[in-house]
Amino acid sequence: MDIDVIISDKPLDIMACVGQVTRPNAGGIDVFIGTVRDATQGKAVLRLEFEAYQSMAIREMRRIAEQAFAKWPVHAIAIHHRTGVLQIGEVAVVIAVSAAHRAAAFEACRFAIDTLKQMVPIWKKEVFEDGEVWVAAHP
Amino acid sequence: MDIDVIISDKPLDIMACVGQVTRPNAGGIDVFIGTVRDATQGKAVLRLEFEAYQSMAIREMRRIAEQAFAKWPVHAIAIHHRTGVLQIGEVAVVIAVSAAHRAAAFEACRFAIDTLKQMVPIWKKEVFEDGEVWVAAHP
Amino acid sequence: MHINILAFGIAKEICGGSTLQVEVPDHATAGELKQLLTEQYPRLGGLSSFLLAVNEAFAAPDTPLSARDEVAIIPPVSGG
Amino acid sequence: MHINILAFGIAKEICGGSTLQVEVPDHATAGELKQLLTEQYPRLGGLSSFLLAVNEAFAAPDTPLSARDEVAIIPPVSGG
Repeated sequence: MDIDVIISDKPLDIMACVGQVTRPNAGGIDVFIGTVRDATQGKAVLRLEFEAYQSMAIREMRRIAEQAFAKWPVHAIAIHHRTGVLQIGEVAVVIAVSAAHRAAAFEACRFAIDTLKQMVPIWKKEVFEDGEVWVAAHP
Repeated sequence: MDIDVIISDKPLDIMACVGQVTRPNAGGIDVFIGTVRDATQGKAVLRLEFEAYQSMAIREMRRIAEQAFAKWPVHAIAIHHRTGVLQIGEVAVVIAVSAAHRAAAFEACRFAIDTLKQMVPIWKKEVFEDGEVWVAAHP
Repeated sequence: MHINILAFGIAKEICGGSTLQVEVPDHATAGELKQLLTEQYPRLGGLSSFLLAVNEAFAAPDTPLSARDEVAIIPPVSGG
Repeated sequence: MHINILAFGIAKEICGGSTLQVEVPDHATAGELKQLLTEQYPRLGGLSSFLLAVNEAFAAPDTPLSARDEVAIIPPVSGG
Protein backbone atom coordinates (compact mmCIF):
# COMPACT_ATOMS: atom_id res chain seq x y z
CA MET A 1 0.00 0.00 0.00
CA ASP A 2 1.29 3.32 -1.11
CA ILE A 3 0.82 5.60 1.90
CA ASP A 4 2.54 8.87 2.75
CA VAL A 5 1.78 10.44 6.14
CA ILE A 6 3.36 13.63 7.45
CA ILE A 7 2.84 15.87 10.47
CA SER A 8 4.85 19.05 10.20
CA ASP A 9 5.14 22.42 11.90
CA LYS A 10 6.29 23.93 8.56
CA PRO A 11 3.85 25.22 5.91
CA LEU A 12 2.39 22.35 3.86
CA ASP A 13 3.22 22.09 0.15
CA ILE A 14 0.04 21.12 -1.70
CA MET A 15 1.86 20.10 -4.87
CA ALA A 16 4.27 17.91 -2.89
CA CYS A 17 1.23 16.07 -1.50
CA VAL A 18 -0.29 15.70 -4.99
CA GLY A 19 3.09 14.57 -6.31
CA GLN A 20 3.18 11.77 -3.72
CA VAL A 21 0.11 10.14 -5.31
CA THR A 22 0.67 10.90 -9.01
CA ARG A 23 0.99 7.62 -10.94
CA PRO A 24 0.94 6.83 -14.69
CA ASN A 25 -1.90 4.36 -14.07
CA ALA A 26 -4.03 6.89 -12.16
CA GLY A 27 -6.80 8.63 -14.07
CA GLY A 28 -8.11 10.75 -11.21
CA ILE A 29 -6.74 12.45 -8.12
CA ASP A 30 -8.99 13.98 -5.49
CA VAL A 31 -7.41 16.48 -3.14
CA PHE A 32 -8.92 17.96 -0.01
CA ILE A 33 -7.34 21.12 1.37
CA GLY A 34 -8.42 22.35 4.79
CA THR A 35 -7.66 26.01 5.37
CA VAL A 36 -7.98 28.31 8.36
CA ARG A 37 -11.29 30.17 8.15
CA ASP A 38 -11.51 33.78 9.27
CA ALA A 39 -14.61 33.23 11.42
CA THR A 40 -16.45 30.54 13.32
CA GLN A 41 -20.16 30.88 14.02
CA GLY A 42 -19.98 34.53 13.04
CA LYS A 43 -17.08 35.38 15.37
CA ALA A 44 -13.78 36.62 13.92
CA VAL A 45 -10.86 34.21 14.38
CA LEU A 46 -7.39 35.72 14.72
CA ARG A 47 -5.39 32.50 14.31
CA LEU A 48 -5.44 28.80 15.10
CA GLU A 49 -3.07 26.66 17.12
CA PHE A 50 -2.78 22.95 16.37
CA GLU A 51 -1.31 20.49 18.81
CA ALA A 52 -0.75 16.80 18.00
CA TYR A 53 0.02 13.64 19.93
CA GLN A 54 2.46 13.15 17.12
CA SER A 55 3.41 9.46 17.32
CA MET A 56 -0.17 8.31 17.79
CA ALA A 57 -1.53 10.74 15.20
CA ILE A 58 0.88 9.33 12.60
CA ARG A 59 -0.32 5.81 13.46
CA GLU A 60 -3.97 6.78 13.23
CA MET A 61 -3.50 8.62 9.92
CA ARG A 62 -1.76 5.55 8.51
CA ARG A 63 -4.58 3.34 9.79
CA ILE A 64 -7.15 5.56 8.03
CA ALA A 65 -5.23 5.21 4.77
CA GLU A 66 -5.09 1.43 5.24
CA GLN A 67 -8.84 1.33 5.81
CA ALA A 68 -9.38 3.35 2.64
CA PHE A 69 -7.25 0.87 0.69
CA ALA A 70 -9.41 -1.94 2.06
CA LYS A 71 -12.63 -0.19 1.02
CA TRP A 72 -11.81 1.32 -2.40
CA PRO A 73 -9.55 0.48 -5.37
CA VAL A 74 -7.14 3.36 -4.89
CA HIS A 75 -3.50 3.66 -5.98
CA ALA A 76 -1.93 5.97 -3.39
CA ILE A 77 -2.93 8.13 -0.43
CA ALA A 78 -1.06 11.04 1.11
CA ILE A 79 -2.18 12.74 4.34
CA HIS A 80 -0.23 15.81 5.47
CA HIS A 81 -1.20 17.72 8.62
CA ARG A 82 0.22 20.94 9.97
CA THR A 83 0.84 21.77 13.64
CA GLY A 84 1.70 24.97 15.48
CA VAL A 85 0.35 28.47 14.96
CA LEU A 86 -1.56 29.04 11.69
CA GLN A 87 -2.76 32.34 10.29
CA ILE A 88 -6.04 32.86 8.38
CA GLY A 89 -5.90 31.20 4.96
CA GLU A 90 -3.02 28.88 5.84
CA VAL A 91 -3.33 25.20 5.01
CA ALA A 92 -3.98 22.90 8.00
CA VAL A 93 -4.40 19.60 6.16
CA VAL A 94 -3.96 18.21 2.66
CA ILE A 95 -5.24 14.78 1.65
CA ALA A 96 -4.59 13.46 -1.86
CA VAL A 97 -5.90 10.16 -3.23
CA SER A 98 -5.23 8.74 -6.68
CA ALA A 99 -7.18 5.97 -8.40
CA ALA A 100 -7.79 4.58 -11.86
CA HIS A 101 -11.33 5.95 -11.70
CA ARG A 102 -12.59 9.04 -9.98
CA ALA A 103 -15.38 7.58 -7.84
CA ALA A 104 -12.87 5.70 -5.65
CA ALA A 105 -10.64 8.79 -5.35
CA PHE A 106 -13.53 11.02 -4.24
CA GLU A 107 -14.98 8.51 -1.80
CA ALA A 108 -11.66 7.54 -0.20
CA CYS A 109 -10.64 11.20 0.17
CA ARG A 110 -13.94 12.10 1.81
CA PHE A 111 -13.66 9.08 4.12
CA ALA A 112 -10.11 10.07 5.06
CA ILE A 113 -10.91 13.64 6.09
CA ASP A 114 -14.16 12.65 7.85
CA THR A 115 -12.38 9.92 9.83
CA LEU A 116 -9.34 12.08 10.53
CA LYS A 117 -11.59 14.67 12.15
CA GLN A 118 -13.17 11.98 14.35
CA MET A 119 -10.19 9.83 15.28
CA VAL A 120 -6.79 11.47 14.92
CA PRO A 121 -5.36 12.93 18.15
CA ILE A 122 -4.85 16.49 16.97
CA TRP A 123 -6.38 19.48 18.72
CA LYS A 124 -7.22 22.93 17.47
CA LYS A 125 -7.44 26.06 19.59
CA GLU A 126 -9.26 29.02 18.10
CA VAL A 127 -7.85 32.36 19.19
CA PHE A 128 -10.32 35.26 19.21
CA GLU A 129 -9.91 38.93 20.07
CA ASP A 130 -11.27 38.23 23.56
CA GLY A 131 -10.10 34.72 24.37
CA GLU A 132 -9.28 31.21 23.23
CA VAL A 133 -11.34 28.04 22.79
CA TRP A 134 -10.29 24.41 22.32
CA VAL A 135 -12.61 23.37 19.51
CA ALA A 136 -15.23 20.72 20.35
CA ALA A 137 -13.93 20.30 23.92
CA HIS A 138 -17.21 21.14 25.60
CA PRO A 139 -20.80 20.12 24.84
CA MET B 1 -21.10 33.89 -8.32
CA ASP B 2 -17.39 33.43 -8.31
CA ILE B 3 -16.67 31.30 -11.39
CA ASP B 4 -13.43 30.87 -13.30
CA VAL B 5 -13.53 28.81 -16.50
CA ILE B 6 -10.56 28.19 -18.80
CA ILE B 7 -9.90 26.03 -21.84
CA SER B 8 -6.25 26.08 -22.81
CA ASP B 9 -3.83 24.22 -25.07
CA LYS B 10 -1.03 24.99 -22.60
CA PRO B 11 -0.24 22.77 -19.57
CA LEU B 12 -2.65 23.43 -16.70
CA ASP B 13 -1.34 24.92 -13.46
CA ILE B 14 -3.00 23.11 -10.54
CA MET B 15 -2.02 25.74 -7.98
CA ALA B 16 -3.36 28.53 -10.20
CA CYS B 17 -6.72 26.73 -10.21
CA VAL B 18 -6.62 26.29 -6.42
CA GLY B 19 -5.60 29.93 -6.05
CA GLN B 20 -8.70 31.01 -7.98
CA VAL B 21 -10.96 29.60 -5.24
CA THR B 22 -8.91 30.32 -2.10
CA ARG B 23 -10.86 32.67 0.18
CA PRO B 24 -10.38 33.71 3.83
CA ASN B 25 -13.94 32.55 4.58
CA ALA B 26 -13.42 29.10 3.02
CA GLY B 27 -12.62 26.22 5.35
CA GLY B 28 -12.38 23.52 2.72
CA ILE B 29 -11.30 23.21 -0.90
CA ASP B 30 -11.90 20.07 -2.91
CA VAL B 31 -9.83 19.65 -6.04
CA PHE B 32 -10.27 17.05 -8.75
CA ILE B 33 -7.35 16.44 -11.10
CA GLY B 34 -7.90 14.29 -14.17
CA THR B 35 -4.69 12.88 -15.61
CA VAL B 36 -3.86 10.85 -18.71
CA ARG B 37 -3.78 7.16 -17.79
CA ASP B 38 -1.22 4.87 -19.41
CA ALA B 39 -3.78 2.21 -20.35
CA THR B 40 -7.47 1.76 -21.05
CA GLN B 41 -9.13 -1.63 -20.61
CA GLY B 42 -5.71 -3.22 -20.39
CA LYS B 43 -4.39 -1.67 -23.62
CA ALA B 44 -1.38 0.67 -23.54
CA VAL B 45 -2.18 4.28 -24.45
CA LEU B 46 0.58 6.32 -26.14
CA ARG B 47 -1.07 9.73 -25.81
CA LEU B 48 -4.43 11.52 -25.87
CA GLU B 49 -5.72 14.24 -28.12
CA PHE B 50 -8.45 16.57 -26.85
CA GLU B 51 -10.59 18.66 -29.15
CA ALA B 52 -13.15 21.20 -27.92
CA TYR B 53 -16.03 23.16 -29.39
CA GLN B 54 -14.43 25.94 -27.45
CA SER B 55 -17.11 28.63 -27.28
CA MET B 56 -19.89 26.18 -26.38
CA ALA B 57 -17.65 24.23 -23.97
CA ILE B 58 -16.91 27.44 -22.06
CA ARG B 59 -20.65 28.17 -21.85
CA GLU B 60 -21.45 24.66 -20.65
CA MET B 61 -18.66 24.67 -18.05
CA ARG B 62 -19.96 27.98 -16.74
CA ARG B 63 -23.50 26.58 -16.65
CA ILE B 64 -22.29 23.60 -14.60
CA ALA B 65 -20.67 25.96 -12.10
CA GLU B 66 -23.91 28.00 -11.90
CA GLN B 67 -25.90 24.83 -11.24
CA ALA B 68 -23.46 23.88 -8.48
CA PHE B 69 -23.93 27.31 -6.88
CA ALA B 70 -27.69 26.75 -6.98
CA LYS B 71 -27.39 23.33 -5.31
CA TRP B 72 -24.68 23.84 -2.65
CA PRO B 73 -23.41 26.68 -0.44
CA VAL B 74 -20.05 27.08 -2.17
CA HIS B 75 -17.80 30.14 -2.33
CA ALA B 76 -15.97 29.78 -5.64
CA ILE B 77 -15.56 27.28 -8.49
CA ALA B 78 -12.77 27.02 -11.04
CA ILE B 79 -12.89 24.60 -13.99
CA HIS B 80 -9.79 24.41 -16.21
CA HIS B 81 -9.64 22.02 -19.19
CA ARG B 82 -6.73 21.27 -21.48
CA THR B 83 -6.91 20.69 -25.23
CA GLY B 84 -4.44 19.39 -27.82
CA VAL B 85 -1.99 16.52 -27.51
CA LEU B 86 -1.37 15.21 -23.96
CA GLN B 87 1.27 12.73 -22.87
CA ILE B 88 0.80 10.08 -20.15
CA GLY B 89 0.55 11.67 -16.70
CA GLU B 90 -0.32 15.13 -18.02
CA VAL B 91 -3.27 16.97 -16.49
CA ALA B 92 -6.41 17.10 -18.66
CA VAL B 93 -8.76 18.82 -16.23
CA VAL B 94 -8.64 20.56 -12.85
CA ILE B 95 -11.76 21.48 -10.89
CA ALA B 96 -11.46 23.34 -7.59
CA VAL B 97 -14.36 24.23 -5.30
CA SER B 98 -14.16 26.15 -2.05
CA ALA B 99 -16.81 26.30 0.65
CA ALA B 100 -17.16 27.16 4.32
CA HIS B 101 -17.69 23.44 5.05
CA ARG B 102 -16.23 20.45 3.29
CA ALA B 103 -19.41 18.54 2.42
CA ALA B 104 -20.49 21.22 -0.06
CA ALA B 105 -17.02 21.40 -1.60
CA PHE B 106 -16.83 17.62 -2.13
CA GLU B 107 -20.35 17.30 -3.51
CA ALA B 108 -20.15 20.27 -5.85
CA CYS B 109 -16.74 19.14 -7.18
CA ARG B 110 -18.03 15.63 -7.83
CA PHE B 111 -21.12 17.04 -9.54
CA ALA B 112 -18.97 19.31 -11.70
CA ILE B 113 -16.68 16.57 -13.06
CA ASP B 114 -19.56 14.08 -13.50
CA THR B 115 -21.63 16.64 -15.41
CA LEU B 116 -18.65 17.90 -17.41
CA LYS B 117 -18.06 14.38 -18.66
CA GLN B 118 -21.70 14.10 -19.75
CA MET B 119 -22.42 17.53 -21.17
CA VAL B 120 -19.39 19.56 -22.20
CA PRO B 121 -18.52 19.39 -25.92
CA ILE B 122 -14.96 18.15 -25.61
CA TRP B 123 -13.73 14.98 -27.31
CA LYS B 124 -10.85 12.70 -26.47
CA LYS B 125 -9.03 10.48 -28.96
CA GLU B 126 -6.92 7.68 -27.51
CA VAL B 127 -3.84 6.90 -29.57
CA PHE B 128 -2.58 3.31 -29.33
CA GLU B 129 0.40 1.57 -30.93
CA ASP B 130 -1.92 0.19 -33.60
CA GLY B 131 -4.55 2.85 -34.11
CA GLU B 132 -6.75 5.59 -32.67
CA VAL B 133 -10.18 5.62 -31.06
CA TRP B 134 -12.56 8.49 -30.29
CA VAL B 135 -13.61 7.62 -26.76
CA ALA B 136 -17.29 6.67 -26.24
CA ALA B 137 -18.15 7.36 -29.89
CA HIS B 138 -19.50 3.87 -30.60
CA PRO B 139 -21.75 1.57 -28.58
CA MET C 1 -31.85 27.66 -47.17
CA HIS C 2 -28.17 26.90 -46.62
CA ILE C 3 -27.11 25.92 -43.10
CA ASN C 4 -23.46 26.10 -42.12
CA ILE C 5 -22.54 23.25 -39.82
CA LEU C 6 -19.53 22.65 -37.59
CA ALA C 7 -18.37 19.06 -37.05
CA PHE C 8 -16.21 17.89 -34.13
CA GLY C 9 -14.44 14.75 -33.02
CA ILE C 10 -15.46 11.67 -34.93
CA ALA C 11 -18.17 13.64 -36.77
CA LYS C 12 -15.41 15.67 -38.43
CA GLU C 13 -13.94 12.45 -39.79
CA ILE C 14 -17.33 11.04 -40.85
CA CYS C 15 -18.34 14.24 -42.63
CA GLY C 16 -14.91 14.75 -44.14
CA GLY C 17 -14.17 18.16 -42.62
CA SER C 18 -14.77 20.53 -39.73
CA THR C 19 -17.35 22.62 -41.62
CA LEU C 20 -20.04 21.61 -44.06
CA GLN C 21 -22.99 23.22 -45.77
CA VAL C 22 -26.37 21.55 -46.01
CA GLU C 23 -29.46 22.68 -47.91
CA VAL C 24 -32.67 22.41 -45.87
CA PRO C 25 -36.25 23.62 -46.52
CA ASP C 26 -37.10 27.04 -45.01
CA HIS C 27 -38.47 26.66 -41.46
CA ALA C 28 -36.76 23.28 -41.07
CA THR C 29 -36.21 22.09 -37.51
CA ALA C 30 -33.13 20.65 -35.81
CA GLY C 31 -34.85 17.25 -35.87
CA GLU C 32 -35.31 17.43 -39.62
CA LEU C 33 -31.70 18.47 -40.14
CA LYS C 34 -30.53 15.57 -37.97
CA GLN C 35 -32.59 13.17 -40.11
CA LEU C 36 -31.10 14.64 -43.29
CA LEU C 37 -27.52 14.42 -41.93
CA THR C 38 -28.03 10.79 -40.97
CA GLU C 39 -29.18 10.01 -44.52
CA GLN C 40 -26.26 11.89 -46.04
CA TYR C 41 -23.66 10.45 -43.61
CA PRO C 42 -24.99 7.03 -42.55
CA ARG C 43 -22.03 6.46 -40.17
CA LEU C 44 -23.48 9.21 -37.92
CA GLY C 45 -26.33 6.76 -37.27
CA GLY C 46 -23.81 4.22 -36.00
CA LEU C 47 -22.59 6.48 -33.16
CA SER C 48 -23.68 5.85 -29.55
CA SER C 49 -25.66 9.08 -29.96
CA PHE C 50 -25.33 12.44 -31.59
CA LEU C 51 -26.92 15.77 -30.84
CA LEU C 52 -27.16 19.07 -32.62
CA ALA C 53 -26.25 22.34 -30.98
CA VAL C 54 -27.81 25.54 -32.27
CA ASN C 55 -26.05 28.76 -31.30
CA GLU C 56 -23.93 26.95 -28.72
CA ALA C 57 -26.81 25.26 -26.88
CA PHE C 58 -28.12 21.71 -27.22
CA ALA C 59 -31.17 21.82 -29.51
CA ALA C 60 -34.47 19.98 -29.03
CA PRO C 61 -35.84 18.26 -32.17
CA ASP C 62 -38.45 20.98 -32.66
CA THR C 63 -35.95 23.87 -32.47
CA PRO C 64 -36.50 25.97 -35.62
CA LEU C 65 -33.45 26.79 -37.74
CA SER C 66 -32.56 29.96 -39.57
CA ALA C 67 -29.80 30.56 -42.07
CA ARG C 68 -27.73 32.65 -39.63
CA ASP C 69 -27.63 29.98 -36.91
CA GLU C 70 -24.37 28.39 -35.80
CA VAL C 71 -25.20 24.69 -35.94
CA ALA C 72 -22.83 21.98 -34.70
CA ILE C 73 -22.84 18.19 -34.78
CA ILE C 74 -22.05 16.94 -31.26
CA PRO C 75 -21.00 13.27 -31.18
CA PRO C 76 -20.74 11.56 -27.75
CA VAL C 77 -18.61 13.84 -25.56
CA SER C 78 -15.60 12.49 -23.66
CA GLY C 79 -13.88 15.39 -21.93
CA GLY C 80 -12.41 15.31 -18.46
CA MET D 1 2.16 1.32 40.66
CA HIS D 2 3.02 4.68 39.12
CA ILE D 3 1.59 5.43 35.70
CA ASN D 4 3.08 8.22 33.59
CA ILE D 5 0.41 10.07 31.68
CA LEU D 6 0.58 12.48 28.74
CA ALA D 7 -2.04 15.22 28.52
CA PHE D 8 -2.93 17.11 25.35
CA GLY D 9 -5.09 20.04 24.32
CA ILE D 10 -7.52 21.17 26.96
CA ALA D 11 -6.52 18.18 29.18
CA LYS D 12 -3.06 19.72 29.48
CA GLU D 13 -4.64 22.88 30.87
CA ILE D 14 -7.02 21.01 33.18
CA CYS D 15 -4.26 18.80 34.60
CA GLY D 16 -1.77 21.65 34.82
CA GLY D 17 0.89 20.19 32.56
CA SER D 18 1.66 17.93 29.63
CA THR D 19 2.81 15.03 31.82
CA LEU D 20 1.53 13.75 35.14
CA GLN D 21 2.07 10.75 37.38
CA VAL D 22 -0.80 8.87 38.96
CA GLU D 23 -0.68 6.07 41.53
CA VAL D 24 -3.02 3.17 40.70
CA PRO D 25 -3.45 -0.34 42.16
CA ASP D 26 -1.47 -3.08 40.41
CA HIS D 27 -3.53 -4.67 37.60
CA ALA D 28 -5.68 -1.54 37.30
CA THR D 29 -7.56 -1.09 34.02
CA ALA D 30 -7.86 1.93 31.73
CA GLY D 31 -11.45 2.30 32.93
CA GLU D 32 -10.35 2.49 36.56
CA LEU D 33 -7.66 5.04 35.70
CA LYS D 34 -10.20 7.15 33.86
CA GLN D 35 -12.46 7.08 36.92
CA LEU D 36 -9.55 8.12 39.14
CA LEU D 37 -8.52 10.96 36.79
CA THR D 38 -12.09 12.27 36.72
CA GLU D 39 -12.14 12.35 40.53
CA GLN D 40 -8.75 14.06 40.69
CA TYR D 41 -9.52 16.56 37.88
CA PRO D 42 -13.32 17.06 37.92
CA ARG D 43 -13.19 19.39 34.88
CA LEU D 44 -12.29 16.34 32.73
CA GLY D 45 -15.84 15.16 33.46
CA GLY D 46 -17.20 18.37 31.94
CA LEU D 47 -15.67 17.66 28.51
CA SER D 48 -17.81 16.44 25.61
CA SER D 49 -15.94 13.18 26.03
CA PHE D 50 -12.48 11.97 26.84
CA LEU D 51 -10.66 8.75 26.04
CA LEU D 52 -7.47 7.14 27.18
CA ALA D 53 -4.84 5.88 24.77
CA VAL D 54 -2.49 3.12 25.88
CA ASN D 55 0.68 2.71 23.85
CA GLU D 56 -0.66 4.96 21.09
CA ALA D 57 -3.96 3.15 20.59
CA PHE D 58 -7.42 3.98 21.97
CA ALA D 59 -8.01 1.82 25.03
CA ALA D 60 -11.19 -0.04 25.97
CA PRO D 61 -12.26 0.29 29.65
CA ASP D 62 -11.03 -3.24 30.43
CA THR D 63 -7.56 -2.70 28.94
CA PRO D 64 -5.06 -3.72 31.67
CA LEU D 65 -2.32 -1.24 32.53
CA SER D 66 1.31 -1.82 33.37
CA ALA D 67 3.89 0.59 34.74
CA ARG D 68 5.78 0.75 31.45
CA ASP D 69 2.75 1.77 29.34
CA GLU D 70 2.56 5.11 27.58
CA VAL D 71 -0.85 6.39 28.64
CA ALA D 72 -2.40 9.56 27.22
CA ILE D 73 -5.52 11.57 27.97
CA ILE D 74 -7.31 12.26 24.67
CA PRO D 75 -9.90 15.04 24.93
CA PRO D 76 -12.29 15.53 21.97
CA VAL D 77 -10.11 15.72 18.85
CA SER D 78 -10.45 18.61 16.38
CA GLY D 79 -7.83 18.20 13.69
CA GLY D 80 -8.30 18.86 9.97
